[in-house]
Amino acid sequence: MSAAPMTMVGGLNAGLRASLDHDPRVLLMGEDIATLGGVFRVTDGLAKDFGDQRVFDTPLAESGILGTAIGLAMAGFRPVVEIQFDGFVFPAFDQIVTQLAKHHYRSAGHTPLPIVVRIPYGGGIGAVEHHSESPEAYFVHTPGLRVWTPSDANQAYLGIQAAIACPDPVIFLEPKRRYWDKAEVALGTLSADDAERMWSSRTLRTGSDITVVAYGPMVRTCTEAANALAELGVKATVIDLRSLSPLDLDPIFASVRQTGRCVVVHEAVETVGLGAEIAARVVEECFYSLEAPVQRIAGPHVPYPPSRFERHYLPSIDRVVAGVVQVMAG
Amino acid sequence: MSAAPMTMVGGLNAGLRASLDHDPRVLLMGEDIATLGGVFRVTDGLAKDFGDQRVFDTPLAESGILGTAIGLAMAGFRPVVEIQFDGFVFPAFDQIVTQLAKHHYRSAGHTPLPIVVRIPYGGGIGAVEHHSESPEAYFVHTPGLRVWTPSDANQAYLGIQAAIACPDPVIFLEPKRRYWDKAEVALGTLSADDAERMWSSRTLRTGSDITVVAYGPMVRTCTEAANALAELGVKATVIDLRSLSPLDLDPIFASVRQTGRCVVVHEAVETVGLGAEIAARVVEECFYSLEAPVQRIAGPHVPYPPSRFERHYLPSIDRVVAGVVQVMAG
Amino acid sequence: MTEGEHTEPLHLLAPDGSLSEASSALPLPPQLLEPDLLRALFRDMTMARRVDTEATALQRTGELGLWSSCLGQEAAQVGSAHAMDERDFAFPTYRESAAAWVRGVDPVALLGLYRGTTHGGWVPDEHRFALFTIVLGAQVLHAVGYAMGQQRLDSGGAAIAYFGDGATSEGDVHEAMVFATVTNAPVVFFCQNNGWAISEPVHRQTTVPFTQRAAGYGMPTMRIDGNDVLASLAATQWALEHARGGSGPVFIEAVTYRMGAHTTSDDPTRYRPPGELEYWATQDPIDRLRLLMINREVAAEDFFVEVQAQADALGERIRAAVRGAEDPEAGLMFDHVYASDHAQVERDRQRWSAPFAEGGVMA
Amino acid sequence: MTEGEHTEPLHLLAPDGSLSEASSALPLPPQLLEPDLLRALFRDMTMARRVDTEATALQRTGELGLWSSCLGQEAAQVGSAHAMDERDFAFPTYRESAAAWVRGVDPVALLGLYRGTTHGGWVPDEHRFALFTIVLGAQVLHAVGYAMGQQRLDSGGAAIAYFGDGATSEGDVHEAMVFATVTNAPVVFFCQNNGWAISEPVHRQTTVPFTQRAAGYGMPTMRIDGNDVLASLAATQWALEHARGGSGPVFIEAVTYRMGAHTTSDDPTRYRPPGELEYWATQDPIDRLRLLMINREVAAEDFFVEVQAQADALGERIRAAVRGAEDPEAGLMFDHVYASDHAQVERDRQRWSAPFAEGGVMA
Ligand SMILES: Cc1ncc(C[n+]2csc(CCOP(=O)(O)OP(=O)(O)O)c2C)c(N)n1
Ligand SMILES: Cc1ncc(C[n+]2csc(CCOP(=O)(O)OP(=O)(O)O)c2C)c(N)n1
Ligand SMILES: [Mg+2]
Ligand SMILES: [Mg+2]
Repeated sequence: MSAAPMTMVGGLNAGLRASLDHDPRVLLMGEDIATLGGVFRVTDGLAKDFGDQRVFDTPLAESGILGTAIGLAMAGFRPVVEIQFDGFVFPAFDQIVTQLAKHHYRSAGHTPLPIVVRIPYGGGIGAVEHHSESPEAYFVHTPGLRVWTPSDANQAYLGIQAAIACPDPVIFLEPKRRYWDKAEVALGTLSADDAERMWSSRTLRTGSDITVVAYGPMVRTCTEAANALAELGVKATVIDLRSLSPLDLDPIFASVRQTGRCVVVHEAVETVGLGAEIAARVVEECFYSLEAPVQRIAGPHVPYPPSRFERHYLPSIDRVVAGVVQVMAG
Repeated sequence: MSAAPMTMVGGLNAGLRASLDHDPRVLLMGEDIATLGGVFRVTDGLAKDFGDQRVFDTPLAESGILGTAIGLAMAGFRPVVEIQFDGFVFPAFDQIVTQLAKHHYRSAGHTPLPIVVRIPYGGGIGAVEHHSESPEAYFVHTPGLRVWTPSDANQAYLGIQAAIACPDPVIFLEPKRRYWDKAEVALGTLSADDAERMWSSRTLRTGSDITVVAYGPMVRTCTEAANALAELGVKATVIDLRSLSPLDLDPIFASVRQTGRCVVVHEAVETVGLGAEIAARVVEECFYSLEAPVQRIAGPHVPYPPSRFERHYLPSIDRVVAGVVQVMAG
Repeated sequence: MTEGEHTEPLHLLAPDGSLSEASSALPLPPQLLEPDLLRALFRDMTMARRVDTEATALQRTGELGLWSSCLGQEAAQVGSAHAMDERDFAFPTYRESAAAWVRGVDPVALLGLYRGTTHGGWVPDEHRFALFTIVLGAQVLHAVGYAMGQQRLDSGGAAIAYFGDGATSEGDVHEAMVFATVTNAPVVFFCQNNGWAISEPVHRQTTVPFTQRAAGYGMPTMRIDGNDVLASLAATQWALEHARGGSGPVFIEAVTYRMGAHTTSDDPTRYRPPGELEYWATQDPIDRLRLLMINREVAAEDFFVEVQAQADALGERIRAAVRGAEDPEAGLMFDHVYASDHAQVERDRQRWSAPFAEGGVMA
Repeated sequence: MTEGEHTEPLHLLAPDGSLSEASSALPLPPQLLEPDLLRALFRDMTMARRVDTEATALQRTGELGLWSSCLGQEAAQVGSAHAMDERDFAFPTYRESAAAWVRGVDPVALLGLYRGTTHGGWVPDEHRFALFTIVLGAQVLHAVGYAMGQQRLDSGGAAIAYFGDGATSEGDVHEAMVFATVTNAPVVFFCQNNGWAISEPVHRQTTVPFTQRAAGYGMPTMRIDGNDVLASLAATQWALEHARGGSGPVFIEAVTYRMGAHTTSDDPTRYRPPGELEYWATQDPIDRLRLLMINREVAAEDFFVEVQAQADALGERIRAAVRGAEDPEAGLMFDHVYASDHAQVERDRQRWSAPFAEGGVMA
């Protein structure tokens, strides 16, 4: 087990490489992933090293990508599919929701579909329309799918391997604005137990005043907000969900029972977003411990706006700090 | 203004006819809606009376239906599209989410898309797979769409006209298990004010013990549950949301401030369902009035099961009663 | 066999039971006239029709929620399914009950889907026959993906995708042809053009034969008489060999007719033009094979009596099994949502137990 | 003009500035050689190229987030857009900046999209030019729907849908061709085959010319040299007339080349084979028109100097306007989500005011 500083792109590349090495059934497919190595270079060099039968470019047809991946899985492969950007997953939505999510159930367990759908998601990089969406709620609402998202390079390295090892379909959301952030990555083989552990939430820091729940791109924002809050004398627990389906909420309930306060932070639209589910569950489980209503800090009811607006649209450190301060006053 | 007893199918047919009569820009399009009158006969006779340029059958391609409807709206028409069943809206999901929902925003208000997407939805009729889905959360989570659902024939008659009159795209969800229920329908012209009022929630009965929130097919279930509860001495307020986007929650907050208790009932999967949003909002607004956590009575985290399971899957009168009794004890 | 369109569908066996002249577009391999094969084809079509009749009757008495009949399409399905070998895999729609019969799927298992006890009913790998797919066109992509997998496994196997005339309009069918031609995948597109998509006639989906559209992707196509079991078998055999041999995909349009309603919920009298049903009744796939067999003295009365008895026995077995079937236990609803444990499912399984195990009054 | 495929794209104007023999497949209407028209085409191509150069430079200095260059595709776009009359309406992708120029869209407004101040930038109805569409293929269906609307309005107008070679694989493009042929809608499918879809060469989308695929739907097709502005104009004029006259859709494949990167974020050195760019540099659309104009003495040096000055002035204006552009006010983000009031939007507008109006540190 060696450690190396890597970007999240590097961590994902190393994780994909490890999975390709370890399991000959693993295939990578998508638009521009082979020769180009992906528009974010996550698959850089993999076509060269594993050949064009295992890492290949597809026609520009997202439903086709998902549909043929399902057929490949039926033939015994483990396809890892790249959707180039969050906004382009919708042409594949039917295959994901009516086919991928349901097939294990329909076949009474006889035909699992171990497919990973990698999607760079979220805003903050100054991109044009359809390149900054946070579609996680659509997938978490859909039984039969698992949903996972890393918050740093090491999580990405481990998580992608856990997702590929999983017998269920996994929507793997990559927070593109963290692609170039560096972290120490603990290289080495992922044991089955390690993989299993990736499906739980992770407490990043413990503080007695409030529980801050985040995932993906917002984990760093919330950690930095927690630093700022500490200077204001507010001690925050910060929890990284990692797995969005299933949700591992027990650690959150345990924390809220102590802090009595909770905020949930995400980029996606607040209305029927993941924050709603978490708020509802926290209230169901911790009602008598709560000292203030659970607050959501999330996107407004607006399509993702042109990029010059995104610093207003996205939950910033300031907005998390202000939201927490408000809950502390409640 | 005359009143007539009608089924919901009849109410919808009459409402569509009124809109076709009233506005020459209104078009009806979809699979099997013309010659056949729709698989549920909602459009029966309309092609004959309004001609095949205004009421027409399309090729079997849902993305094509939505995409061409958008083009027709750009040319000044007001297309009312039928998706044959809830489970077949997903091939059109991209056109709905990335095009229909966003175009008014993108065009800075210059090109509204007054399109109504009619979808028979929900379970309870013993149908095969993909014919019993409740996809409302996907649409309510999507800014730019309005979402509306009737609970009886009269609501359907009025609501479809309000939806067609609305300058925004409306996802119009028709609770197919209530299609054959009869009610008095108040025939006559819908004024602009009447239409506006259809976007608010509706309190069906007032009781001081608990606030029951429902919509679409669950309204009747909850009304009957309220009758049963009355016999048990529990007085329930029952509110029919009607509009799912925007949500008109003020009457719910006002009620909960009095009752101190709330349950939300829907067929759709509980995880990140509409109930989560309503629970979260009720807690945000009524925290200090709540005597028990808000409870959701909804679908389990399971794909809609084969029909022989549906009486276990769907919220029944018994389950609503039991859920309320449990909250009353909380 | 040549690429391109043919206005008259190719056939080998005419409605009067006569064989047509051999042609280069669709040759008649002599093995197709082996008595054993002809008898098997006749038996399978007859049994499939009996399943169909029985299922329709069971739906009428409320034992099934729905049935989608393949009446009239037996030749297209039985012929094509007979062309498969043990390496091939079929991807059906919801109407391939005759193909399912050939693939050894127990009709009782299949009817579970229509009774509402299961969304599946058989183990796809055991029969090399995927589950029925209701969402139009979705399975065509699965077939292409499966075929791409066979290239990688070097198995020599091919996939066959069934779909209707209506489904051809769906984007998925297009994307499937794009993927198949670009990857040269071993897949046979088998389109049963039965004239109708519920109430919509074929000209709502295309103004030209579907084979013309498919040829536009650069693959060989064949337009055959779908009520001719020999044409269906010969064309599919040729296509599967073409695909298995590494020469890429083939598109077959089997021109046939849906003699029944779209499903038991449908009322075709609302849209079917007069005379159409009567015309197609003269094209019956089973009748013409019977005539051929009698002409060629491949079978005599005792054979037909025996097959009839087998069909009756099958009908009896289906009726008894379906009528006697108990509803599945409520708890099974929570099984197999995931291949591994999922906290939300397990939580709901607990919450649903006890008080609601019996289900409730639904209102 | 005839239906079907042509391996060599049809052309009227060769790279050396000579005119080709008239042909029945693509005749050269004499009006196309009117000096005013040639000058207008030259001016528009030159101006469009200048917009392109300027935008690329502005992206390099951080004024734009992104730019998708149409360098090399000016003839395809300017020729086709010139064929439109006041009843027609165009539906572009994200690369039709030269067509936008012809339609009178101010380049400064267009660059707002790439700067990140708007998702639109112009009023579609004013220019009869829809907003740019990034989701591949989506706008092709809008064009068909718009054309179906013209049938109902009896306006005599047609729609023209622009899309790339890569986009043809998307299901939406197929569904658009199905709807168009079945409804006989007045729409022209204008596919700019520029050789690449980001890093994927055309053979990842098809094994045959796109015109063959389109002909499969039963519509007339033309495969033209997309770097020949006269071919583009002549073909599109013919196609629009065909469509407006009630004869249904037409498909044009303009074979051209993307001389620049896919966008400013792309690095084509990773995938472009050696020699390709050099070959296409010899096919430049502006150069060949200049040669024709000189040969035919339609313009002399002073004309070219004048156009150059106009282009420079345009460049200057764009640079100044884009550099000086202020960021839009935060509150505008909440406008126009709906055409009528929506409680959730209004609630958020309130919640976002005051403390966060200035935006925050994003981490
Ligand atoms: C995506 C989708 N849209 C609509 C339907 C509803 N539907 C079921 S069958 C059918 C007609 C299909 O016609 P065709 O493909 O010709 O097959 P056939 O039923 O004639 O065998 C329709 C519209 C569906 N199942 N899936
Ligand atoms: C549905 C969808 N999938 C993927 C993308 C990402 N993407 C943007 S442009 C592009 C290549 C398009 O190629 P082509 O259609 O040939 O047009 P060109 O860029 O060459 O003009 C891709 C894959 C997208 N915009 N939309
Ligand atoms: Mg059919
Ligand atoms: Mg291209």
